Amino acid sequence: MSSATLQHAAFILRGNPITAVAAAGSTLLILVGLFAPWLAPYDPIASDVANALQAPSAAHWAGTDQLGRDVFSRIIVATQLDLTIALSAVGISFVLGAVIGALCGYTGGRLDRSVGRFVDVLMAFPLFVLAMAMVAALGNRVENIVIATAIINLPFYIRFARAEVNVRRNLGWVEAARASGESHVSVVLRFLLPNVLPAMVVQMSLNLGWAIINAAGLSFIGLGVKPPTPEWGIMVAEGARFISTGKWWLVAFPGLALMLAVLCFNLLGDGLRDILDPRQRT
Amino acid sequence: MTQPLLNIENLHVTFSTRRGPVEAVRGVSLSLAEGETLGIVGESGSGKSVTGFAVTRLLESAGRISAGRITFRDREITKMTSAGLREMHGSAMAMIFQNPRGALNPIRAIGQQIADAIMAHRKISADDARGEALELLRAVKIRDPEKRMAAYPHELSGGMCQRVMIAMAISSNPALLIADEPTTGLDVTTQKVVMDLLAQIAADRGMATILITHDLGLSARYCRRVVVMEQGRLVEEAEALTLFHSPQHPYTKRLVAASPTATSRVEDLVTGDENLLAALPAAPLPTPPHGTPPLLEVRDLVKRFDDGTVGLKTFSMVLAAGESVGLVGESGSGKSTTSRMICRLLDQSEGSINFNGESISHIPARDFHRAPQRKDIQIVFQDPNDSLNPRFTAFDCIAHPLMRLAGMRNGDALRARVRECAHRVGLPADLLERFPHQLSGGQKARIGIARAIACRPRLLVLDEPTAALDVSVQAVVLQLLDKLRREDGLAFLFVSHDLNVVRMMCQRTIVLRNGEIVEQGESHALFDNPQTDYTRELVDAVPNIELIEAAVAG
Amino acid sequence: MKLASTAKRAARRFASSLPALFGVLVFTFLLMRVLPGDPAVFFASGPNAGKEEIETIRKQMGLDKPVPQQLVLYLYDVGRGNLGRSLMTGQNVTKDLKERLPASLELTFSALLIALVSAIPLGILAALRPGSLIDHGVRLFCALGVCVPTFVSGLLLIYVFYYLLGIAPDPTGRVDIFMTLPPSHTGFLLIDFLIAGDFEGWWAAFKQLILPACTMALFVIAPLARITRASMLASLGSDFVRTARSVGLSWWRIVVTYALRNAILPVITIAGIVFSTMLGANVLVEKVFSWPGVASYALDALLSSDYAPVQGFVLLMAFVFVIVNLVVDVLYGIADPRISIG
Amino acid sequence: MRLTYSKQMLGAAAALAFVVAAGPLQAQTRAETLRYVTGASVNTLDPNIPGSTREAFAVSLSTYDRLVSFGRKQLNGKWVFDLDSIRGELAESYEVSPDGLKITFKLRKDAKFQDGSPVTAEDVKWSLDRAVTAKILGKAQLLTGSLTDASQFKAIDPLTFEVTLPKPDKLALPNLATVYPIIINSKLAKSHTTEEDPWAQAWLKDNTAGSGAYILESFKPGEQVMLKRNDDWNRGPGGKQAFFKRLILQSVPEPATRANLVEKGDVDIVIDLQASDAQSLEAKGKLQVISTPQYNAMTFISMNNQMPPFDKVDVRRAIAYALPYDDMFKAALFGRGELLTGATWADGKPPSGAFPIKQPIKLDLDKAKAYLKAAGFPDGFSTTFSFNVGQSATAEPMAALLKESLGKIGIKVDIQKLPDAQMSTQITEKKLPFFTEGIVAWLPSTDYFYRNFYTGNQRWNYSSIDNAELTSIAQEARFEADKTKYEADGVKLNAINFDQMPQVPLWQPSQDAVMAPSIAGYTYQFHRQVDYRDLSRK
Repeated sequence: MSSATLQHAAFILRGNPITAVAAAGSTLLILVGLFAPWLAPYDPIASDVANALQAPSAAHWAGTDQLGRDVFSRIIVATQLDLTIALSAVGISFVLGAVIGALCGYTGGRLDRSVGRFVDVLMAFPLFVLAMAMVAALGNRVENIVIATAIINLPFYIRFARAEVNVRRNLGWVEAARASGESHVSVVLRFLLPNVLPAMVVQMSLNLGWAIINAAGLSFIGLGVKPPTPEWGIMVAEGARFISTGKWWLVAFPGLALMLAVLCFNLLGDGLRDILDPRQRT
Repeated sequence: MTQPLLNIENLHVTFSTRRGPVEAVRGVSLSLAEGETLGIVGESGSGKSVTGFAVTRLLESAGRISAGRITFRDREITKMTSAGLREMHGSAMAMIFQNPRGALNPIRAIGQQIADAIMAHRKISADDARGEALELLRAVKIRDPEKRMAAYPHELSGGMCQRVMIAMAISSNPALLIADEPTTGLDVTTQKVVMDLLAQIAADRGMATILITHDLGLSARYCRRVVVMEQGRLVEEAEALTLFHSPQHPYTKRLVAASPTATSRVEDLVTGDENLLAALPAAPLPTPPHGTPPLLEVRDLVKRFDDGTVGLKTFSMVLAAGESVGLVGESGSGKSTTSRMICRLLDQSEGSINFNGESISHIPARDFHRAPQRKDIQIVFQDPNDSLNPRFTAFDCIAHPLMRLAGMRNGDALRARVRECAHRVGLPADLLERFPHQLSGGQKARIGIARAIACRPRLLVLDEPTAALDVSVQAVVLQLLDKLRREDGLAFLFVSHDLNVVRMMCQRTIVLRNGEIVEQGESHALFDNPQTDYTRELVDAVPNIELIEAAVAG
Repeated sequence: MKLASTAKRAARRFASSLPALFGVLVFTFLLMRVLPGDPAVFFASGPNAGKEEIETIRKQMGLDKPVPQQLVLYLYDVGRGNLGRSLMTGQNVTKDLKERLPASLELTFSALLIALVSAIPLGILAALRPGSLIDHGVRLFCALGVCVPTFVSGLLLIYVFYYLLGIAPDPTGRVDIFMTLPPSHTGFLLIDFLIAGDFEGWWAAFKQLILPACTMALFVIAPLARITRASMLASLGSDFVRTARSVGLSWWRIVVTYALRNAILPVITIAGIVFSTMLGANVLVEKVFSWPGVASYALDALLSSDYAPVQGFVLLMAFVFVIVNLVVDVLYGIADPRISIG
Repeated sequence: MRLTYSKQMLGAAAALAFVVAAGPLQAQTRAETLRYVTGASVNTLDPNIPGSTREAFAVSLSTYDRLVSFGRKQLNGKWVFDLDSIRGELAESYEVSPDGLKITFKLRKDAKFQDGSPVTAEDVKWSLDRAVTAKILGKAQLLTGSLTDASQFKAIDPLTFEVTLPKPDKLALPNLATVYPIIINSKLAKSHTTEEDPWAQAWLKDNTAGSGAYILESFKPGEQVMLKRNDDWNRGPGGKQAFFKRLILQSVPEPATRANLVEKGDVDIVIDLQASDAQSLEAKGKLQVISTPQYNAMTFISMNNQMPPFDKVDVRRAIAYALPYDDMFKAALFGRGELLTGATWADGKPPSGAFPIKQPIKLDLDKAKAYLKAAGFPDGFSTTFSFNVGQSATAEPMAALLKESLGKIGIKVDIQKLPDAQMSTQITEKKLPFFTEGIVAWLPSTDYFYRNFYTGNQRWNYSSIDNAELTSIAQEARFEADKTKYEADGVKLNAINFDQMPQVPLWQPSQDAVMAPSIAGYTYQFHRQVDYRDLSRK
């Protein structure tokens, strides 16, 4: 990041308080995720059936669940897992998609066509059902949720990177790099990719929220992470069963956490896009 | 003629940017009589286009008129409401823009667009409007106007689009036409046709015209009076010929000197102390010892693309060490394709390229980065904005080939070498840490050249190296290039569409058209006495001051 | 001539998507075989099912043959339009899907319509005043829409509008159970009721549809509004809009005829993508609202390792995806004269 | 919604100068209609088709008749089916020969199929032949009552039908009252047979050919079924027809929505609610909640007795003493049901020969540790505990508590949530070491439970226990006619079971039937579904 970019970012943030708040929120989330075990007031998996389903109180800020576990602590600790799932899923598709897409966009030809076919096949799938099927086939472990989420995201990253590289492949500085003795591969990896990354980071940030929602959806149909691990989606899905019985805190608080996280990532992505979009630069 | 058609008094235009307000026009005063033609000439950033947009109140949202008064006939434009402006646009004054294709709605038939413009000012039926649109297409000399009515912009050439734009602009008979760089980006032959048409229509209909351009020659040819702008100020105003023969303001003097004409010499482009070539002896034409092979020998080069189109039908040439050869042609002639194949950035379909007696055409472009000849053949790219990696500093850009091709490692030696290169191209050392977007166009062009000469190549391919630069910057860069050539004995393959530049810079010239060589020969002879119609047409289309003088005198 | 070229392009596009369909078919088939559940065992889990019964089902499903042979048989069947039999409903999958697809389509179309009707004006408003309060408001609204999982928003809508307020009808399918169904022409209840001239029925079906459609729409307003805003901004800042202003066209004509018509092109593309994504992704909405659509059908089948319906569903979705892309292409071809050249 | 709608209509009608026609008429129709929602759906009209759901069974009970049916009795003030009282349905009377080898049925003279043709012994013969011959579910069930071959069935005359048994079997007659041996209109069915399908399985899946209390109106597999009353049917208690003129059965997968529907009065009766919803609806007191412990069912935690470390009996015992039964019961079922632990057996002997029986086990970590030490695992071990997705609502909290509690004696548990099909596959392949499941016996006698769930290398022997003594006693008890001896066998079986602890019984969950206050006649049935013929509106 050059100082001019930072300056531009500062300019955008000033004119865009929402993005600033979102950036702060995202940072806070990541901090909470990192220090969750120390922040949680109670053991998130210690049961206390005698105190099950207590409404929020001074002792339990977000009430207790069916097993008397402290909902607030579970939400805090869940941050870690949810962020891990979202970040690693998006990270995998980001890295793979960027490399594959960039190579295709640069070389064109047979590689591009065959990858294009593969992407077509993936895109033609009903994606959520594909994710479900993969988790069901591989078993509902965190790794598999991550893999499934990553795979259904992959086509978008490939296409995105491909398009971004494609418009740049004939620019002067790319040819100049070739004339300066770079091979095609290193032109793609060392020259084109770094230039495409900022735009893809925006995509990533928007995608993080989606990945969290997707994992929550999988939890809802019973293909989420294993109990008793706290995870927002599962907590919301379980809490949803108690809506009609008036135990609102079970769905409200984890739902709020999930919403805020997704909201932060989305708004941040939106804001980042503004910062990076050359059209918005004056 | 008691009252001028347009009067601008002390106009100031301010843009708000993230670095605060920037004044683009600072106190311009002008007036224009009915039916008069006025040229506004200036380089980028001079405020000439902003002045034009301020007159029509079509400034983009970040810009506003911060002071001054513009009156059109007796109405004060600066105080008009948006309804008043709408009524005035098209009927009282109209604009013609750069990039005609982009200026037309891509998904609306052109006849319909003209009819829209007509109906915006008169209550007539759609059929009548279309009838008038058809007449207008005839007036701008579009062939088959009935058929073209339903055409979309993408189906027309750039020149055609500009004619449609002219038709739209004159559809409600405005008293003033403002043409903002109307022919920039068009081929030189098209440029002439469009400008002739515009001049004729304006004369026939008694419309006053303001021609905003960076091209002194163009303004001289089509305008009686010319004003010169620099950094938002109007520095000189005079009759066109007077301006050229006895420019008063130092800036105008520089500008006139820097504009290449048919007779200019590269040594004269820059006046005063900045002249790089003043102290340098004239270049001795290299005479290679008998029996040594030419530096570059190209035989029967052909390029066919995957989609079946032919980029180059056949091409042969010879280039001696230290020689400079120009490659001239309009867009689509195949000149860029040729230069890239010679640079080994693109594989040829057929033919051979020998460099220094050795074949390089058998090495595929994919592997050429490992070939020993890589550092001997370098290229300078057209658009300085695109030719530098946005994530590299100037230093990185220049150091990159040194590290890759000369095997230098990060260290003092590298730093010294980069500084030396920067110095040779006249780039101040304190700019080396900057990123491209923090540098001016001329500075970027210098970095591009420094990068190309860093490894001391023997052949430099110059792909329209100055096309995107202002004339005064172009002058300096051309001098720089010539100086480097003389000092290092470099050979140039100079690709350009600008005949005057090629004439100055190259001993020999090759004219390409549709992938074939039309004519080649010693530059001066070729341009003074073209052998083919095509070359003649090209030469005639260049708006040269000498020819205008001749016309005026005759 | 224009139509002919569009049709030709559509045909070519369709032909080029056939390999993708084939890929989907084979991939799904293999994926289902990787599922660790044995459908025969599952469906034999009646209170007294034994080994013999499991074998019977296995044979009935063709599971006793080696996988490659199963694949060939399956492809042969699919080629003849036979997607196999669902153990879950005991019906032919083709029949099941045919019965349920209109429900999913009707829901998705309505959701898309709601989303478009709200997203496009929002996007335009935001683009007309970039950086203003309206712009930020639209952005926040959209972001809020996508940050609530559909199953949560669905359950909340039911809780509020059905349980608490009693405005909405019970969330048990496509139409009030006491309503007489109209004769089926299109399978779309709203249309069929109209054809039958039964407005009370139409109203009942409409009320039933509105909550799930809104739930789905809420989730897709954001991408649509975002693309509308972006392309509208680009359009409004484009040279041809400046030209339009320079010849004095009216505000309305500039915004609608010039800017919006150009800006709508990318919106069409995104709407196509959104539609096919929604159709496959409304599993959760269909579940929550007991909507008898194809997605919830596939979900149930998946959880019980009932291969045929899942395979059929995925194939159908891929097919719809291809068709939607075709439609988008054709629309694009009609809306954008530049396309037909290529 | 329907109700509120009608109310609005009424209001509007009143305001508009008493236009009376529409509103009341509609309201009356609604009163004579029973609307019932379930989580799963009806997938076939013939209960014999492999893969039939319980909801499909319930429908077949109303569309078809059987020869006989169970009576009902009161258990703790609630009506439940009575295995010991069997009354005629299509049979006017039946008679068991003194040697117990022949059962003779006299058919009703007035019984007619829904197409108007009379029910004859030939139809009965064809139907029962089908049940034991065709590859359908009935076959495995009827086997448990020694009904295995078509030669056992004989039509003596049009109204007399005879069943011959190889051995006296007390489960033969009850088997004929179960879901599968429906009596089919054989003439109608035969007209839809094909070469590959001699028993018209394909046709009967989507069509009915019965004599039952309700006639099929419409059937959308996976969505809904509508039935209308068969006015000619007179085989209800006291020779009456069914009460409701119309039945509407719909599938609503979301349990919370089912609770909302019944609470709002849009639905008349629901049985498969979540425990929490049932509890809250009961607490609100607006609806009738009839909660019957499923006395023919049981939920347990099973250990694979052939797989280390659960092959050691002390490990199994350690587990049995390490589980927090009360907490699990409360968290998973909200206390709705009957715990099967926490009993005290005087002098360590089973107090009865009935099954399922309350076990004398309770949470006692010291005892658990001692057993673990005895088994050679003083520091515990690691294992995986599985349950299926469909049971998450109860199994998940239970599993979490189990994990926590076993952690205290050093057993590390990894919880695995499996989609239903995967779970059943792995159970059948005996690959799961440690899991929870539930069983139900239609004909809940002690030997039936032990034979089916604790013997042999077959799917239903969840714990894979292989105990020769238990097996032989259970087999003997099957044909034991003497009640005292049978009881003694039962006590012995219970003792072995407790000693070996192949699986830990947890509880019998309640069947919570939540219904509008106006609904009467609900009876808990062996198939754990509502028998619509029982219900009426007050």
